[in-house]
Amino acid sequence: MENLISLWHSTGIYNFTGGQAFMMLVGFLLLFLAIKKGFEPLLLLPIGFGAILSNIPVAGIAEEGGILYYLYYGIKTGLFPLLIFMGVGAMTDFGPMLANPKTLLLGAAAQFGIFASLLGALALNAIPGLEFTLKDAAAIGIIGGADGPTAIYVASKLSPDLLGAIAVAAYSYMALVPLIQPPIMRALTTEDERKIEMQQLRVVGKTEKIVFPLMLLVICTLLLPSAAPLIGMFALGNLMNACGVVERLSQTAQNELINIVTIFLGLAVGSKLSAEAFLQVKTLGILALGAIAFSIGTAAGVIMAKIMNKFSSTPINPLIGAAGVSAVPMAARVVNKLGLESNPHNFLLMHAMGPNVAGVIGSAVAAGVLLSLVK
Amino acid sequence: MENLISLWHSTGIYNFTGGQAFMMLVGFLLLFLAIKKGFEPLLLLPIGFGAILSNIPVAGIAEEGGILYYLYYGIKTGLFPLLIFMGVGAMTDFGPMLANPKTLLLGAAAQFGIFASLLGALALNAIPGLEFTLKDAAAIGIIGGADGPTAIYVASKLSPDLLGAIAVAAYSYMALVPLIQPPIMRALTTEDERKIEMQQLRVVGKTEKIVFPLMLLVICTLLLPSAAPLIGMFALGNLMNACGVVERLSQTAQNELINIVTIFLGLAVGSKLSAEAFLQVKTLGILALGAIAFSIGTAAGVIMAKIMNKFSSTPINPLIGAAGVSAVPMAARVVNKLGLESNPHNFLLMHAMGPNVAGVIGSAVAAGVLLSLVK
Amino acid sequence: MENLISLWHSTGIYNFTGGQAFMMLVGFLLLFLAIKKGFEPLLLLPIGFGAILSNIPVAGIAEEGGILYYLYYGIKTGLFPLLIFMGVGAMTDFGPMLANPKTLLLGAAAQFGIFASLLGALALNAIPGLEFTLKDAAAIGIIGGADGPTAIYVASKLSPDLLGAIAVAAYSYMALVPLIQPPIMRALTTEDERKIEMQQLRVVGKTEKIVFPLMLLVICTLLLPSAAPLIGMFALGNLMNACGVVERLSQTAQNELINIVTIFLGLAVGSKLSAEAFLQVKTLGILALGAIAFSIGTAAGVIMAKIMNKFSSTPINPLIGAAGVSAVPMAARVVNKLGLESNPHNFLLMHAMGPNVAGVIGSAVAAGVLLSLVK
Amino acid sequence: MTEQMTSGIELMFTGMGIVFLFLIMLVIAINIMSALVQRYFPDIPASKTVPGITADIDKSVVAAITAAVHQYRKKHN
Amino acid sequence: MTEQMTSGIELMFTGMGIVFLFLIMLVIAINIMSALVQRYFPDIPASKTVPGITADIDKSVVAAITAAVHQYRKKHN
Amino acid sequence: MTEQMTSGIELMFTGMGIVFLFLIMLVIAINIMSALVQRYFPDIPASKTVPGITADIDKSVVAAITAAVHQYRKKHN
Ligand code: NA
Ligand code: NA
Ligand code: NA
Repeated sequence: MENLISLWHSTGIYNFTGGQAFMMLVGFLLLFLAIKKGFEPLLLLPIGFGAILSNIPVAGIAEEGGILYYLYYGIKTGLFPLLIFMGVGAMTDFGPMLANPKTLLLGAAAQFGIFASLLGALALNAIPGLEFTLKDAAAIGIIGGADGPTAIYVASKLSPDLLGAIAVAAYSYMALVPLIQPPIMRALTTEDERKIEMQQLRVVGKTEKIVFPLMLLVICTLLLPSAAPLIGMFALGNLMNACGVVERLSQTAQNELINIVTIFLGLAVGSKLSAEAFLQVKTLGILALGAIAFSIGTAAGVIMAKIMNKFSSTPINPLIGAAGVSAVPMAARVVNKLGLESNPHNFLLMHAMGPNVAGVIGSAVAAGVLLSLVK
Repeated sequence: MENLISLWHSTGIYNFTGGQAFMMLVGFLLLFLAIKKGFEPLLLLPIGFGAILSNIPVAGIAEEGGILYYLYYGIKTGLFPLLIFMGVGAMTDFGPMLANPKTLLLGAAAQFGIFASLLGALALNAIPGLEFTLKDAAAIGIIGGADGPTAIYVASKLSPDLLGAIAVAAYSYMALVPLIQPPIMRALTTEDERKIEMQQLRVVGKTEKIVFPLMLLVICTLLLPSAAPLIGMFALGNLMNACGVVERLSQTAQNELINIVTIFLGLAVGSKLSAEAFLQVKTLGILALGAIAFSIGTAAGVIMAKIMNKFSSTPINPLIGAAGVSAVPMAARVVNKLGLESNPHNFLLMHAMGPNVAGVIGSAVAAGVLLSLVK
Repeated sequence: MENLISLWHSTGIYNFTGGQAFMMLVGFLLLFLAIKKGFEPLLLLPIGFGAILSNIPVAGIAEEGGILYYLYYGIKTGLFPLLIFMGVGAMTDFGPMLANPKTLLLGAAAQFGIFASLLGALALNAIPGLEFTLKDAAAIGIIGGADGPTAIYVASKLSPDLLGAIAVAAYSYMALVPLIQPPIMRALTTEDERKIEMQQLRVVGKTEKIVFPLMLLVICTLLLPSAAPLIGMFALGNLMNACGVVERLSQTAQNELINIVTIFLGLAVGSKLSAEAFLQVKTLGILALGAIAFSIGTAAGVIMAKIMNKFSSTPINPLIGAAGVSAVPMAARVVNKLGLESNPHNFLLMHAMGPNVAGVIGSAVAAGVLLSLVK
Repeated sequence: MTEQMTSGIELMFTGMGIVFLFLIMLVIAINIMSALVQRYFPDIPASKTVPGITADIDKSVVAAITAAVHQYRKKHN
Repeated sequence: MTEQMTSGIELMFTGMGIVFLFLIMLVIAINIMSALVQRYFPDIPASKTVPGITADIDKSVVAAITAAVHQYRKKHN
Repeated sequence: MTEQMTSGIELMFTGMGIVFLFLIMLVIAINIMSALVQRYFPDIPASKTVPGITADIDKSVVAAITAAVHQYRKKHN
């Protein structure tokens, strides 16, 4: 009898709080988006599952002694996002960017979304009950970088309490790029601009691809060492792939290692989706600001491309500016699709890959600025 | 000269204790069973090797500063058994079980072995010199769950000193299932019963397979959250495989990740096979009770199947009850073999897979009960 | 404005020290050697990159909170070098050695390089400003073992400050084996000796290959347990491969696991290439002694082979003695090449593989001696 | 009977009770879920292998490919 | 306007400035590097696949092999 | 000669002694083991590759398959 009562007192039904129930529903929603809607399933599935696990009453899976608690150390130390970044670096081909380096500027312009939404977060402090510190605002702004590991890395350093919401927003909006970007891109360009065909890119040799990541790291070291962990691990991955002499390491970094870390990272992010942290007006603010960040970044990229098209000797289709937000490779695909709509012979994919990978560098640089100036 | 004496004093010959020598022999026996007899080699080989390494005098491989000492943290935190469980989940096909859900009850009945041997352990306290606490008894009982990671997880929480013996017993008896089960199965069934053919199972669609792990997790959350770490990681692995959108994560969970963790887990378990912990009358008790647990679990499963056959509208071959102990997929294969002996057209493998995977859930549930009630 | 000054104060240009700049150049040199010269790229690329990352000013990647700081725990605990050793064990075929066991003695003789350079390091203390402790000398000597993980393991235990230089020297000289060894081999042998053809090796059965690693471990346990971590993990890998029943574990140990650990180990070693530790006269001493160690080891192996050839009933080509330093499989290939130069029908590769893998055991034994006697 | 034994027996009854309760709930839930899914979200039976293609390859080809894959793996790992 | 807002705006200008500065430097560096490499270390365009071989295999063979690899993997993992 | 040097020389002799002792013991043990195994537990020489099958595939087929495996891997990873 005592056992039965003690058991009853240890059931989930007895211990459930409304917040936990709600957060489990959020977890299920993320799983639904991942599985049925194809929203960045590699990350949102483990994040959603982690959210469910960490909100199971009594079990304490995200508390000391629970598996998610230990996995979170991988985020706290920066290890997981940096290893993911290394893997992404190994998967990235800088060829298209090296063939047309001025498209790097598009990857710079699109980072405007980061700082605009940072300002937006501060502006929201006008609303009573909302209180974002400068650190919070910076962590929220980085959603506009459209790069998952960068967002998680920055948020874990500046505002770990908002990490869950920020990661969810970042990956969700990356998945929503095909919905968010096209209207903005259409609104800011004319049909004629969208029809612009670009010159075929030259083939970039192996040596340039080997030298580039090292050069990137040197510039980062000289100008902005606070971005060096991110840029450095990215460059390492890229070098391992480009150099061709450590193929087995590169393959492992791109496959097994990144897969293992992705599972762990997703679960650990999910462990930050607790009711106390997530069920706040702040979260709504984060979701709204994230959408704004993506939109402004897209717009800034397109406008920059329009300006460059005016001054460039070779034609630049303004659509490719939208790819500057990163969200690799979705944003580039969106560009390609819109290009084909206006001109069935206009294959912009490769041209958009340049700004697309430049956007990854751009947001890592922005992350470095935030990490070094926001204290 | 001084050097030579100091070297002599650091040789194994000089420092060997009888206990260490004996435990190294135990390690070699496990290797022999793994390699020559095919006893669950994936686990027993690393466990046996770990036993040898941790009993090497002077080297201190299982003491602070030694590799096995560090690897043991993976068990202490629950990480290793839970990651194995995730991988097993990813390898598990719930199709046959979903096609005939009432066979789940067989996976429930077979857990009787757990509680019977728990009682047995307490009864052994009557023997002078033996002293099993309730925690010890619970950890021993879980051997009857016939599921390695569950046994290791429970033992590491309730009775870490007995972990080595419990893990060895669990994996050894799983390997011995083809010897232990058939006599019991034959004794409890008639030739006619063994001849019973079962209706072909319907094909289970993808959506059901996706929904099932989530449903399982919800029920676990509501009824028995203490089982949620085990059931949750199992469900995560299963979902990753079933959903089809994170194929690369599922493959890694089933292959490289589970392989790496298996090596580490085995070695770490082996580090608990020290002379002090293992060379006790208790160990004999554990080995005896483990065999009893398997036998009683088998019997309970078969009897439950006989009862169900009486009341079911469709025929149920009582043999499949034996698969309820889990020991996936050995127990199901044993069922199939005995079925074919009595009736060459009677392929029971798929029918036995239902109770077989249900047995995994069943023992995870039993583990949850023990973890929540035994304090 | 304040921001700009604060940013300027956080640039690398502002903070660079000469030492850091120099060490980054060392890192680039290692990358150049790895990528363009093919010097052990699997290790030297991550080491070189780690050197660059850890010398980036401000970023603190090798300090507490940085990724390299955390990765270094894998070396401090011995985990990384031992896991590499396990993987190497799984890749090693002891067949040629078992077919001609007396070639093991060549693997013993070549370890003379270790102790000779240990003495050399002590002798260098005569130079004012140089001060090697006995521990330092032992850690430096182990370079002569021509085995990366062994060198890292020993250096991390005896002289962690010299770890960076020692690892770099060890891997560099292993890459330079085709340059260092031939002149010594030619000087110590006559044309006739180099022409000696050896009897074809018998095929070694599976059982012998299974028993060997266990026997090796037993002898190590009895004679020199301080070598048991190294020998034990090596034997574990070898057994996993030889036994054939845990193929998936063996494959993972040889591929994904060793690849992951190699990346981590390399980066972590690189983190020890800081200006303070590396920019010392000591480093020059280490580089010089490393070259001496390899040369003396080679010579000792060849001389031993000449002696054995005198007394052996079957002919022994003295060249194979050079393979006793280990540096698997480069040293064996060098032997083969020199053999073919003198006699186009003289394929010594398989004959050299025996001493080659014996050299791995030999240096692990020497490591055990140093770890147990040098305090 | 010792107190420990009593609590052991109690544990047995509670434990088996919970195990059965849990799995019975699961049976009910599966039955409901399967009915709902088959009614409202029917899907084509999942078949992971494409039998047409697999059947076309005769065994010796598979053996040859397996060997080739082996060689490939050895070379590339 | 709050002090926080001021520092936010300042941060925006500094931040975007640095981002542009960084990437402009990178553009310049790439241009120099590419010119130098193409002039002094020209290399044959990297092509990772060997088109000749790949083209020779028609799609059905690839499908067959893919299936075989699948089978192989299942068996061997 | 310094005391350190003396202990270094002592270490050298002890060390090389142990190394030789260890490996000589190993030689003896291997000889005994091989004799015993070959006498009491002889086994068919282990041959990991199946030469018959491998030989049947000519090199171009292997190349084709290698390329296919490459494609497969790219698609599936
Ligand atoms: Na970006
Ligand atoms: Na079970
Ligand atoms: Na050696």
